[in-house]
Amino acid sequence: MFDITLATWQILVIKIIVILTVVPVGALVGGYAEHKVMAHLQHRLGPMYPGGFHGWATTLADGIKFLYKEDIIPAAADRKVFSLAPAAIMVPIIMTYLVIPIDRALIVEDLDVGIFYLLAVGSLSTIGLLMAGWSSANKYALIGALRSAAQLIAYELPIVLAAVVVAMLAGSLSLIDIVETQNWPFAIWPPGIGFIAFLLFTVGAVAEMTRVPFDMPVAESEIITGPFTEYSGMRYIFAHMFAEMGHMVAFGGIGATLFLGGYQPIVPIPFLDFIPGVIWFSAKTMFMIFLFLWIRPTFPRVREDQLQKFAWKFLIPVGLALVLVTGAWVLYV
Amino acid sequence: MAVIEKVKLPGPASWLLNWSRKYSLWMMQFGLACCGIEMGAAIASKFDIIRFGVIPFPASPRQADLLVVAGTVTDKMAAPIKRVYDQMPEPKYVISMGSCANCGGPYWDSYAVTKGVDQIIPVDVYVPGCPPRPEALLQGVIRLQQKISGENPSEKWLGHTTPIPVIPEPGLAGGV
Amino acid sequence: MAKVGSPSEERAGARGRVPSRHPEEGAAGAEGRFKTEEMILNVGPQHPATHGVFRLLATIDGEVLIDADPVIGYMHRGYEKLVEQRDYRQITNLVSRMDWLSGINNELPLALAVEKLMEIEVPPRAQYLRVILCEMNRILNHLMFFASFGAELGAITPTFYAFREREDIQRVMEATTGGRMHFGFFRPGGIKEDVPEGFVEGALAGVRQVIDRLPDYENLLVGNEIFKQRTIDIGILEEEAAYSYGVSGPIARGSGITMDVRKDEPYLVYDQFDFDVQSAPNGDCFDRFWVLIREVGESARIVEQAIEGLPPGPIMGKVPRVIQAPEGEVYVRCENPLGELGMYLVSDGDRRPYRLKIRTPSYSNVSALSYVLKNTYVSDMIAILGSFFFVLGDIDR
Amino acid sequence: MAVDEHRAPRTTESDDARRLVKARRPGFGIGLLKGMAVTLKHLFKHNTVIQYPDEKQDLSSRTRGVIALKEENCTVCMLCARECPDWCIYIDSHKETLAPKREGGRPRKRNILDRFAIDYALCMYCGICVEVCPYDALFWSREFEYAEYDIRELTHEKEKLSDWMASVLPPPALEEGAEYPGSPTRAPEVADGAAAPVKPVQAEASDAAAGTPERRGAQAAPLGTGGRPADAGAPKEAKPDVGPVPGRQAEAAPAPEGAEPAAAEAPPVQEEEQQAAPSQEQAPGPEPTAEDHAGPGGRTETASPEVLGIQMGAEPASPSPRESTETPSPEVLGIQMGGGPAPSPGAGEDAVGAPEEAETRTPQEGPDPEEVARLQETPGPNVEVPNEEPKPTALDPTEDPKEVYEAVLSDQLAKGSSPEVAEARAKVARVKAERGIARNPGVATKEDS
Repeated sequence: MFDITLATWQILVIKIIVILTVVPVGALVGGYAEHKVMAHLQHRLGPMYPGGFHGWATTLADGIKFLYKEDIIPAAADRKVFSLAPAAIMVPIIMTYLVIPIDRALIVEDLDVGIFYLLAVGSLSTIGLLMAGWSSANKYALIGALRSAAQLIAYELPIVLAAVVVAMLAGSLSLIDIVETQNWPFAIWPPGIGFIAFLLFTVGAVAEMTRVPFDMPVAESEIITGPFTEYSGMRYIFAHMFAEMGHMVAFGGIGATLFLGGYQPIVPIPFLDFIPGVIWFSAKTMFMIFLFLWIRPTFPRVREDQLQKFAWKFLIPVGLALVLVTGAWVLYV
Repeated sequence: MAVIEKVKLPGPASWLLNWSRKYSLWMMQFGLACCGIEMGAAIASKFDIIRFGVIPFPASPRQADLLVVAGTVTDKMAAPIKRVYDQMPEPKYVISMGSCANCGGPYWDSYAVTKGVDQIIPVDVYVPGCPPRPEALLQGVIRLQQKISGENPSEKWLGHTTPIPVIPEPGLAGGV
Repeated sequence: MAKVGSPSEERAGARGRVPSRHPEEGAAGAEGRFKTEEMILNVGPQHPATHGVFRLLATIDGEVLIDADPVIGYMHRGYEKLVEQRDYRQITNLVSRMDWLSGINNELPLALAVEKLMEIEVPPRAQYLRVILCEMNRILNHLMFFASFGAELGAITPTFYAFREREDIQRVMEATTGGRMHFGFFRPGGIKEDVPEGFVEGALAGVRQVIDRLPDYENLLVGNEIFKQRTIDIGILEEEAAYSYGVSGPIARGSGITMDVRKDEPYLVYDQFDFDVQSAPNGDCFDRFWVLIREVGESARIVEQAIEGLPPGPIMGKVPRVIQAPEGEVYVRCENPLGELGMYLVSDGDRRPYRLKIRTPSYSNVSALSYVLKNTYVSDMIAILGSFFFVLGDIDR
Repeated sequence: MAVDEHRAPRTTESDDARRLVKARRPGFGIGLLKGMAVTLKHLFKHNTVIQYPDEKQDLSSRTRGVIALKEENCTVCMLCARECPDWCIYIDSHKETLAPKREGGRPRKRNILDRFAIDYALCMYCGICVEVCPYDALFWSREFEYAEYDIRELTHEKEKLSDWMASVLPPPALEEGAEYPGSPTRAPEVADGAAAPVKPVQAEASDAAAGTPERRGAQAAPLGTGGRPADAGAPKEAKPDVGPVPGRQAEAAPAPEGAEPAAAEAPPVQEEEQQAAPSQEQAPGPEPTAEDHAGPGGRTETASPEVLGIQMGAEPASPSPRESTETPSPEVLGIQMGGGPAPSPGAGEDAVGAPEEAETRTPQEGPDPEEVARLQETPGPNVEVPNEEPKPTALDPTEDPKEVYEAVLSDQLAKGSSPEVAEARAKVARVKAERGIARNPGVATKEDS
């Protein structure tokens, strides 16, 4: 493609820089989208004045402001753990971006075990949440941390099962391969299986992001943003806002990649090929994000024990059955 | 953050910091009484305070920039208010909404009511009304934004702000 | 925790409570379980779920709330003392601020009490207008309940929709009385001034809009499976417990008590209207919510009937220039949106009351909280607090 | 009014019970989808947000936004300040003695308003001051935008309050079936028929007043132009416009001819209008007791000279003031609508300007001090009031504070109070002793004996 040869470390630096810009920008755009979409779903307008045109700069203002706000570490807190927790939350989320293929050639690292990597890294941020909640020396934070630990473990499984279904259908663990195998997006074909897997994934993703209706760990009206209760300033924005938004964009991308055909056209018509893959990918990611944003203002939140029951008694059996059915489909159809 | 208080900021940097604070006022809702309901109305779909970048989400004072004390401050409640204010990180602002929070209002002769929230915490903008209409709160927010845009960030950080004459913004100024 | 006439613990457990794990109560159950430690969680006074400054001292064991002790008084303003220094017109404006969601309903018992003492006959037009305004205020209050209940359960959108409808009705109220929340419109003998042109259309339109949008609300919350899970069989207040705690209003009706001062002891012209007392038998959060939402429809029916029959005529009875209630005492009760609001007025013939004892609905309702909250989940605490719709100003006065 | 179109659904009791049982049944996700449909529907709906600084609501004229002062109408009667539950109105005035108008007349006294301030930080926006003002000097304006950085700036002086007069709207027409205050007949046609009972009064008044044209001219200017003294020269220009104003203007027409420019430049203060008195004696005032609540009916007569002044001098080219929205002069409206619902019709409740008093007194004189005192036992901020400070019940200290402290302390400790409580009680007792308050009657008598 390009006739420039770079040393490995140079490529690595470039990749790091790209990722470190993409994630915050994605988070800012995601935050803005959340403001606006939620506002319109609620018959409001959302930010209008920051930045002039429809308040485009509102999350940017948030970012700058939080960067230089006073950073409070409570006296009773475990200082080291408290300070490290945001990093422990944020880094795994940034890491998920590494393997998402934005276009055929636009991928930071095409791992052979892409899906496996995603699932492994995705569950790491639980540790960060636990660290944050425990070290805050705040009862609400503690309750939140314990809730989130229990919840994230429970909802990791439906995502894993949905991903297993996809991997079985594609016959590969590489995300590029998964995208390339999807003549029709997996959410549509094979009929039934793909769609149920997609639903499993969506529910799991919402729970993983601790968003309504599965936002018991950070329930604002109940335990006051849970593990993040004591966080302020920069740490807060990394631990909560950037993490949540980054998470959402990442899950949007993963959902688009696994189930909606990634950078491929939505229907396999050659005529549509002139549209670049980046646009397809962004459109599909946006659709996923919209889905997440649409769910958020509509539902009340599920209680902690109901949430666990729902995961263990419903989603996981369905996922297991789905794996069986998929196996049958792959073998016999 | 020691840099900001020691260095004299160049104009554009001051502007940027002021701008970011102005349009990212996370609002701690301290709905105490009737004014709390009008504050809710200001947040809700007819008036939508989020249009100004005032975000009413944080439930914890640690993430808030703006404390809206809306309603009657009783002597029993004064200590929690002070505490919530102390828990907020600098730079922080306070809007006192309604007659009760301003100076006791209808309960000026009550034995249980604090005559004005400014006795316990510094107040930046006083919104009159009993309760003020939602638009009046919005106007208070606009005035606060005007005030912020005229501030010197390092002074604000140190906590001794000298009042700066406010240049009314043509687009936003709700004419008085 | 004192249990006044409460049913047995087994029955409570059978009706959706968490089985007791408290070592004192269930010593048998303590063996063979994890050894857990209790934690005291201080909910409030500034907490997003307590709509106001309400404090709950909760003893929790993991996710289970073993004990809950409501602490009130953060909004105490000394109403009963203040009114002794003010004349009746000033009190009208003050009690409007007592329960800030139902201003005009608070003014009514005062006006009725003074009228009863002074033996003033209120002209029919004023009575009809009072009914209309009271019922519109009731709708406003119930919409606020809808808003806050949704928000506490995590569904933030109902808040925004409900406030939009509130705005429409508030507009009519403002054009009529001048205030959006505090009206100061009732006077002993009638109302302050007649309604402006366009009141009838505005009131009808506002009320009908709410009726039209009710299906939306039901789709958003009532029909929602998650909402049902969060509310059905949660926080049960049995009928006998409701009686013994003196609970009134929609919360009592949600426990199957068909009690409504408007029906039982009609004041104003409520006996001329056709409306039902909504009640539901189960006494859980869902039923309380159900009753409140149904009551919006009933209030709308009353408003429509009252507008239909609105007679022409004066709006003030024959009152002297200075309102001076003659010596005597009188108790008047009215159906506030949240329950029975009673005012016991003692007059010594002055322009000011000698004593005004106010029996507010929220105060009695909230006393049942610690009973209902016992042995529930922490998350259910939020649902229960939300369904026990109380207004702090009404509790503390 | 077609009420039936849309009636709220009526349900029977069994119906309700069935619906409740149905609603409580567990669902299978349909409810979730319905909810999502509701929010999605709103995504595509037209937004109804009022984008506040850019667009503003059209508020009704009764909206309690801010209290505006029509300075010329204020006679410093202090009713508002005394009736205010918050005591947030501050009035200062001084008395001026003017030379008698005629040779041998008694010298006139009048109150000059020095300061009229409302502390909007304290005001509870109840509107009692507007309601009680007998001379229509206070009005509700719709303005609400006056948030300040400093609480002291929320106390607005009379200049600012007068500025707000510009945004005062005329009172709304009333709903069908309403009785216009002060009208002898009922029902809607009142609005049109109201002119009849008023007419003779005005004729009388104009005749009586015609003798003193200069004063009338002077009064016309400040009142009629909505309280702008700068326009005091208006009568001259206004003269040609008087003609087209229909109806009762005809009788009033000759009067302004005599208005001299010199008189028109007179200071915008209320003058005694002694000539008006005879006209009021002939006015067929309504029964005071029966129509007490309808005070403005009384005001129709008392205010008539002013009204004429307005119509002659200052309502240029507004043939029907009821339709003109920008003229904030409610007197005119009041007359046209039959004594009309001026913004403070409730003035009748305390009705200082009620017919009875009006017969014996001239309108601008201000209420009788005795009358006011009788009506208003509540002391106002600007009046000599009994001190609010808690006063000791016994003036001489009867007990030695230290002794009391020790006695109470040991007493309390002996009773079994905790040391803290005992100390607190002892301190209270000491303070009381210092102020000379007997601890309790029993103790005092015991020590005395």
